[in-house]
Amino acid sequence: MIDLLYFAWVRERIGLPRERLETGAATVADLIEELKLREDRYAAAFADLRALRVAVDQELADFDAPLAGVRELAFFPPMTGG
Amino acid sequence: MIDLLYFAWVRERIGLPRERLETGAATVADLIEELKLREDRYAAAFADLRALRVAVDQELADFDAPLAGVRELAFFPPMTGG
Amino acid sequence: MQIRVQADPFDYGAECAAFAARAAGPGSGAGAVVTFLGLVRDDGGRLSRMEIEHYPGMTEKALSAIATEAAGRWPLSEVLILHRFGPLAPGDAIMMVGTASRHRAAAFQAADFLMDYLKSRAPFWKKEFAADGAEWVAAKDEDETALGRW
Amino acid sequence: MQIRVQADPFDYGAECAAFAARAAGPGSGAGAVVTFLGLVRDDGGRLSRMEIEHYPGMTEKALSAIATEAAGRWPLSEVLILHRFGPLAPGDAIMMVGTASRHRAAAFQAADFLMDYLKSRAPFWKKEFAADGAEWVAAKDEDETALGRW
Repeated sequence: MIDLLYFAWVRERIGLPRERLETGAATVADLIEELKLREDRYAAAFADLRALRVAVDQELADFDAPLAGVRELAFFPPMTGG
Repeated sequence: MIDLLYFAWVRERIGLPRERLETGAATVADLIEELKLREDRYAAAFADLRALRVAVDQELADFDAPLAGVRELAFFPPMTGG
Repeated sequence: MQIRVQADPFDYGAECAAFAARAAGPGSGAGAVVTFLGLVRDDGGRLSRMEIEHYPGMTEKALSAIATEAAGRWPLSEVLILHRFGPLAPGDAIMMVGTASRHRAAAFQAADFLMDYLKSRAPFWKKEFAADGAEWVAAKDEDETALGRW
Repeated sequence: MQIRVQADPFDYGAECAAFAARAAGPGSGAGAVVTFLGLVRDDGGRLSRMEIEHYPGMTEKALSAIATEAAGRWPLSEVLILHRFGPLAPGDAIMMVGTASRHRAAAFQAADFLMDYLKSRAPFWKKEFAADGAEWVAAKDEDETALGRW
């Protein structure tokens, strides 16, 4: 089981802030492909990966990061703090 | 008549913070030569002009600045504010 | 080092005083303190309010990592990062950073560095609400480019 | 724009609060406030006290000219320069500057500029008193060189 968290417009497009998922995906990118096939709202949220960032267990990561042992995955747009 | 002001170690070497002077010197440099001939303490204060700065009527100036119409002349070392 | 993430407003003057007191205590050797305060711009009256979302847990980690990186690059006697989330109005204080060092170049550079990293590496997202609608603030390419300075 | 030259101590926190209030009022468009605070370093306990001499009349003019120059180079909604003179002890606040602008790059650069110019172009002289004697602080070549940055 993996916790998926969504922030900002990713959260709004998917329609919820978090969910738990059972997945056999090997990498973040594989999981995204799996989600996109599930429902249109995921396809809309993940349409352009260049507009997205991913954090693996609360650390920024690349889309090819492996999922083995990962507990928490977060998707969000580029950050705009400060 | 011109007011001469001295600050920091220039004031200490000359032994007073200000004085009034009647001078026929045409430039700051000429006045300095006049003062150096007057007494040793002026010669000591003005020994190395590279270590000195001059303000003419409260504006930083060069040693060749003319004295015509000048009311206040100040001599001091490079500034160390901040 | 102090990292704070909060919904509540903060008192900028009191934070500055407390930061300087911590930063410049006896034996600190501190000669220079820099603070930066970020405010919600009113954008010529266009903006009615702002909402800041963040990623609890990761935010604190990211800010600590940024502050630790700064303290490794410059000899800082103290560092502060304070960032708000939730609803904000034009003119409200969003965040502040503080740096203290022996010399001013280090304090200035470290504060500038903290801001550059905070902008692109801490999980905050701003949503602006105006009369003509609401919009997530887009990250600027220049913010990412700015990281290359360090 | 506020220029103050005084012998009395100042309350850094209160000055920061007042500066931000002036700088970020309605319609100012200010999004970024930077303050710099300069303190007397204790120099590992060597320094017992400091005395700052200045040139009344010229000091205020020079500081106003520096602040005006900064306001001409960057779009600043507010500028503060506050500098003390007279006797000071280790840890005491010597001076502060404040800058406010729409964006942070302008506020940071203007504060840095003010400090560079204030250091070499405002008529202040520091004398340090230590157990082994008193000495006028020498200007550093790098302070003069720093002006070339702008």
